[in-house]
Formats: sequence, structure tokens, C-alpha cells
Amino acid sequence: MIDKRIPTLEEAVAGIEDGSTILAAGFGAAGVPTQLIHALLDQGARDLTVVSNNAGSGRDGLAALIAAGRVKRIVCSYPRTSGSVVFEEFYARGEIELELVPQGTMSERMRCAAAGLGGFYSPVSVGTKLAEGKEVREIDGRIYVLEMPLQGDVALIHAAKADRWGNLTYTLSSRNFAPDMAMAARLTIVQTEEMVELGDLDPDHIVTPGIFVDRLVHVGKNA
Amino acid sequence: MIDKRIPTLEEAVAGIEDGSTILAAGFGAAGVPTQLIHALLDQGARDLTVVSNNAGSGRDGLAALIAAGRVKRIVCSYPRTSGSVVFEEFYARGEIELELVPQGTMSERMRCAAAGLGGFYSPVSVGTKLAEGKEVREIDGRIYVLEMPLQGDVALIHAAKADRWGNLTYTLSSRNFAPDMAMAARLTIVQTEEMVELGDLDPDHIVTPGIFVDRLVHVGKNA
Amino acid sequence: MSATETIARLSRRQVAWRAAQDILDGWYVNLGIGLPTLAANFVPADREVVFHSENGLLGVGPYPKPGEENPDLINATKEFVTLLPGASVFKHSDSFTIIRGGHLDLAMLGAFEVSKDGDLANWTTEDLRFPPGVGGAMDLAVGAKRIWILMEHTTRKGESKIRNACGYPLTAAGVVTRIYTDLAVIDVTPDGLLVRDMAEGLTPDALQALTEAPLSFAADVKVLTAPAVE
Amino acid sequence: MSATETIARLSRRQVAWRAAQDILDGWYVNLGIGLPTLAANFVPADREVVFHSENGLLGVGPYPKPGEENPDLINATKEFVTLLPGASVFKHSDSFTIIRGGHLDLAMLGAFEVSKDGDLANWTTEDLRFPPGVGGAMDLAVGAKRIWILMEHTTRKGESKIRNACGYPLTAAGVVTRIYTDLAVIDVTPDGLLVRDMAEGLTPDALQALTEAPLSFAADVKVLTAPAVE
Repeated sequence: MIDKRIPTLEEAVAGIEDGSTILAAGFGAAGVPTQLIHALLDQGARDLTVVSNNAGSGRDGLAALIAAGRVKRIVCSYPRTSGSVVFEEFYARGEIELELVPQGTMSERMRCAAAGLGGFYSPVSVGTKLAEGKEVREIDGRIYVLEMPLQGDVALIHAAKADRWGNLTYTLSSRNFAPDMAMAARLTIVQTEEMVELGDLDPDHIVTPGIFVDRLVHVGKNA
Repeated sequence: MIDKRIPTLEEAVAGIEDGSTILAAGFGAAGVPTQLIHALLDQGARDLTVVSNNAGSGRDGLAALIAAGRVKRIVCSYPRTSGSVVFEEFYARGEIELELVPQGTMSERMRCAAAGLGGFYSPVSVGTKLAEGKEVREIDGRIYVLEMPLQGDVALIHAAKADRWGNLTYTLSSRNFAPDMAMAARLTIVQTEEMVELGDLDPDHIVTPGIFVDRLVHVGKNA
Repeated sequence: MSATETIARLSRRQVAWRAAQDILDGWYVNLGIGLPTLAANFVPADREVVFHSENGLLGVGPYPKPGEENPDLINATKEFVTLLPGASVFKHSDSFTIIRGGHLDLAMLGAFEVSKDGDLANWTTEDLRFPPGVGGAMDLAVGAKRIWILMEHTTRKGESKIRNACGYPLTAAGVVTRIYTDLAVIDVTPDGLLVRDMAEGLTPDALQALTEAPLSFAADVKVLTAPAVE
Repeated sequence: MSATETIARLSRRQVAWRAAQDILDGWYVNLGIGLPTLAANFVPADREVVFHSENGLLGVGPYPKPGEENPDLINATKEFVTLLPGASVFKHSDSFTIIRGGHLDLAMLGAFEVSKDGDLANWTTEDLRFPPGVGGAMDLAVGAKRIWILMEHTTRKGESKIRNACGYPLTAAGVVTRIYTDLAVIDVTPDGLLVRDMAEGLTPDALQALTEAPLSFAADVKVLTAPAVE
């Protein structure tokens, strides 16, 4: 029987290794897997590379993980937001590496890894500082840079509804990076607001098929 | 006001030019835009390149378009099916060109065009006859071939429900190539079983956002 | 009273109003942070425009009333928003398929500088006190069918932001198609910058004096005006 | 009664049954046209297996009862199917993200030939009377975590289909991990072909005589058996 449900957050993040690449879903405060990030904080893995659109806000979630000195490197498009004080302190002291990636290139590189492709040619960033060191190529009269797949060891995802096979739906803008990240990691861990019976989700409305999900923990609505 | 509804099939296919590349959705008999293909037959455009998973079956639809001598070239993964008699006759007489593409490469090349990318490296077909003439490259110890975007001039799509903005849903396996093709054509023409009011489709359940749709014609259920 | 004081400079909101008048019925539009976002308020009521947000929304509506905010519904600026009937939600890589793939009719963006060739610099001033951020700026700049820039004509120090070449790091080369400032509306054409509208009180020479890049002027240059808007 | 007549050759359905016994609980599996498709019927009842179909389905169930066919619900072989509770539907490019991206535990495919190195030839015999077709064969061959081949051990003319090198055009090189035939179950290992099961009545020498590629034999070679299945 396929049953991806895990009783506790602690068990859900068990085994995440030092040096892992963590794909952390969320855009702004929507769809952020806050409980899983706090469980990862308790779990103890170090030297992490975190892939996330932003670099944390306030003192919770990703900011807490950075504050605890556990994030070696962050891959993101927009690290600086109104509340990104922890990241900024670490960055100013040279205690965290930053790989800045155009926002669309971030999700496309994850999708590339998920789809088993070796890389793709993108017109984005051509002729800019962010293309320095990248292979440039003219195709059909337009200039592109070669972008490489971005694979995660672990993805942390927040879903609205899930069934025991790991099929997921999301609510509105909480979807954002979750489907791309869920596909692109070797181990995909999901916190869900609601756990439903197998067959309750309409096959036409499932956004992330369970094949991309490994572990599932029920955290309730005010996650 | 945005209103993509077109009263008749004839008007829906108006202006398709000779030499166009037509992306024709459908897999087996599911999701085939049969009425639109028949309207294209009446419309008269010639020297067409048709991109479709199969090469038509029986004497209707795509088979009728081929039988009328209007298809110069077909891009497909599996031209020969139990009923592909018309295609086989034309192929045997050398009256139609065939570009055979692995099935996943077909949709990925269309998505590549839709996403504004210049090409991608795929592990599929490496070392086979279908990779002859393609650039080969080793990335991270694995061999890939370079695949190029496949852009359509026109996509012909069958949807289950649509609203006047062109938002679409599909039923079960009738989805197949439709979302990829709708994104990859300069002119996307849709026949829909049901036309609903703006706002009737749940934003979380829309599969093809209206931005990818240009014309919409209501054909009813037994399309 | 000096000469510059007689120039009928538009306010920031008036620049947004002016640009919004040129958004056509049926367009799909992405609005950048700041000044461009204001333009959503000023689209003429008889035009149906679909606003896109990078985080995966089409059909973004006005801000919610206080108390009606939905934590699952924010825009790319992380503001609470609403959705209009006809809105749709999609994953991030699909959102940037829309952007990069040329499906948006227009992206309205802010800028630090624009060059005479339409080069755009709007992502970093290389202020080393802060980490750089790029967001979706480079994707939008190369992806949308039209790139319109809304900005002040000059810096606070009075230096021209419309230059022969950008001094700040590029976002993308040769992408800007039109510039709306508090002083003028300028098309970027293959033959250079062409002034379409000019604020009252300015002469071509006076506008050129405030602009580093060489300007030419349309035969029918219009007066740049906007109503008092809040 | 000749020697070959004493060999307990499996029927086609028995080969499918035998292979199905090795599908583990919880696996995601794609079944190719023909012999592999039969395996779905023989998965032990206590194992939950999710079947994938290239046209965009996970959780494919049994064939519908006559009269209950849904024209919107077919598999990659264009047969009417049903969906199990937990099934999901997705677009074609996502379906091949599942395939190419290594997300399937197993693809069970037919073959014209397999080489000692696991090369697979299953897409064309280059019969020039017919147009070639490839479908998803090449995608599945390079994408799934395991590629198991179900086929007759020899051609109708008695020639070995397990060869030193494939004579027919390749589908993919070095991808096959296990072969199920009417005579044997054979693992493709870095050290060559290793026989796990062998039909009753065969000796290692007799099996080798029917097989072009060199075989080695597991210490505990089992008897290849299957119940009478319909």
C-alpha cells in the first residue's frame, strides 16, 4: 500500500544530510513551508544550500535557519526584501554565499532537472553581469546563454490538500514554486493543510501528481 | 472587452495561410479538434506542415486533410496506427514528408518555443538513427543531443469548457498535447464543448490560461 | 521665478496616468514595482486589461478592502490583491513561459537609466552595502512584446536618466520601446529617440538640455498633460 | 519426442505473470504495448502499483465494462481504460517529464533484440513497406529507473533475440536491466548476462545454445514457472 503520510514533522525531515541542497517553496509569505523549515532547524543538518526566491524575512522560517548559521549558500532571485535583516547581516559579514539567478531562470532550471534534460539556451541575462562566465550562442539570429539544471536533494513544500498517494492541490498564489520544486528534488517533503481520502481529489484538478512526493505531514490550516 | 468567441467554424479558421505549420492536438481519438480540421479542409490552405502525435486514422479529420493533398509534411512520433491507411498511401507514393520525433521530444520542443528558449539538451535518441545530424554534447558525464524549438503558426485545440477570455479546461485524457500546443502557436484556435460565463471556472482549475488562446468556437459535446 | 519653475512637470501619479492611457483594450500587461503599479488604477474604464503577476496569476484585480485580505493571494510585490472573474493561477515556470515566451503585450517597468538604443538598467546600482537582487527584471525585459519605462526624467541631482549609454549594469540591451517621464513621452525607434509628448513650458532645446541622449521631435509633438489624480 | 519438446516454455501470458511478480508495492510503472500490458493483470493483489500512461495519466485501472467506455479516457495504446482512486491527469510535456526525468520505477517494454550490454532495439525493423514509428519508446528507454524487457527468447525462425550486438536500429544503448522470456529471467549486469530463472527441461548449455550472447548463471538458478493464467 502506498501511504506517504508521516505522523510528525520530526520524522518528516529525518535523514536530511549536511551539505544538502534544499528547495524551499513559497513566494512572499504565501506557500512557505514554515513548519518544515522549523523542523529542519531542529533536525540539525548544516552547510545547506537553499534555493528560494527570497532570503527570508523577519526572524522565523528561512531567516531562523540562516541566523543559526546553517545555510552556507543561497540561490535566489531577490534576497533583499523589507524584512531580510538576518540575511543582510550574514551577507555583509561574508558568512553566506549568494548565487543570484533571474527569477524565471530559477524555476526553469529546476524544471530542466526534473525533466531529465542537460541544459537549455535562454535569452535572459544575455550581455549582463549575470551571464558572465556562461556559454553564449547565437541560434536563429538571437543570442542565448546556456543554463544548467538545478537539482535539489530535498524539496520542502506547503500544500492545501493531499491524499495518501501524495497528490497535491494548492490555493491561489500559494502554488508559486511548489510544483516545480516538488518535481526537481530527490526527496520531496510536503506539509499539508488538509489530508483527504484517496479519490477525493478530482484527477483533472490535481496539480502535483503523487509520483513527485515522498513524505507528507498534516499541519492544519494556520500553518 | 476581451471576447474571443467566434460565431462559426468558418470564421474561426479564416486567414490560415498556405505553408503554415499547424499544431493539431489529440492523442488517439481523445481531444482531437475534428470540426476545426474539417473547417481547415474547407478553408483551403495548402502545403501545410502538420504536427500531431499520429498521422490520422480512417478517412476523417487529419486523414481527410492528407487525402486532399494539403499536407506537405508531417511531424509526428507514431504515424502508423491501425487506421492510418491514407497516410500510408501518401507515404508509399512519396507524396508526404515525415519528420519522426520521439514522443516526449515533440511536446518538449513545443514547450521550448512557447517558453522563449533557444533549444535544450535531451538524452533521448542519443546514439540512434533519430539523432543523426544533431549536435551531441557531454554534460556532467551524460551524453545529450541538442533539440530545437518547434513553433506553430496555428494550433487547433479541443477543450471541454471555455470562457470568453479563452480560459480552458479539458476532460481526462483529452488534455494530452492541447496545453503544450496552445502555448506554442502564434494563433491558437479552440473548439469547445461548453461555453461558460466569465468567472465560472475556478482559477485554480484552469489548465490553459486565456492568454494563450486567440479564437474560440462553440461546437457542443459530440464534437 | 526661474525658467524650470514654469515647466508643467507631471507628478509620479500623473506619469502613471499618462502611460495607462496608452494601454489598449484586451492587452495582457505586467506592471513592475513602484510607479508602474500605480498605472493599474488609471486604465480607462471601457478597456478590459488582464494584469499578470510573476508569482503565477493572470487577472489580478484591485487591492482587497481592509479585513478581506487572503493570505494565499498576493502579487509579485507581496501585496494582498484580489482576482477578477476570468483570473487563472499557474505554477512559476508557466508564469515565466508567459513572460519569456513573448506572450505579454506589455511590461511597464521602472528604470535607473535608459540608453538611446533602448538599453535598460533597472536592477542594480551596485551599492555594495546591500546584496543585489534581480527578481523578474531580466525575464520581463527580454520577454514582453513592448517594454515601456516609467521614471523621472532626471535624477535628484538633475542628471539625465536617458543616456547615450547606461552607466549602471544592464538589465537587457535594446529592449525599451517607449519612455514616460515627468517631462516627456519618448519612443525608442531604429532612428533614435523620438519625442511624442512634451511638458508645457518646455522647448525642444530645453528638453534636450535636460537629456544626455540626442532627441528628435515628432512633427506633431503633443503637450504632455494629465488630470489631477489621487 | 524431441529434446526441445520437453522444455516447459512459458506462454506469453505466463511471461507477463512472471514479470509482474517482481513489481514491488508502491512502484510507478509504465507498460509498453503488447506483452507488457498483460502484466497489469497479474500484479499480486496485496501490492499497490500506480500505472502511468504516456498520454498523461497516473493511476490507470482496468478496462471498463462493455458500455461504460468513456471516449475521453484512453491509454497510450488507445484502449478505453478506467482510473483508480488517486489517479491524476497532466499535460503531455509533464507526462514526459515523469518519463525522461527518472521518476518511474520501472518501464516494462517489448523488444526485437537486446544486446549483452543492455542495448535495446524495439522501435523499427526497417521494413521499408511501412513508415517508421517511434512513439515514446526512446523516452522510456532512457528515462525509467529500470527497463525490463518481455519478449520471446528466439524469433519464429529460432534465432536468438539476445545478441552480442543488436542488428536492428537501436532505441537506446545500455539501458536494459532485466529480460523476461519464455525460457529464462536474465539480469543485465556490469559483468554480462546473468541467468536467474531457467525453464524446466533446460540445461545451462541448452539455454546458451539458444542464446547468441554469452550467459553466466546464478549460483541458485531457479526454475522458471508460472501458473496457468488466462
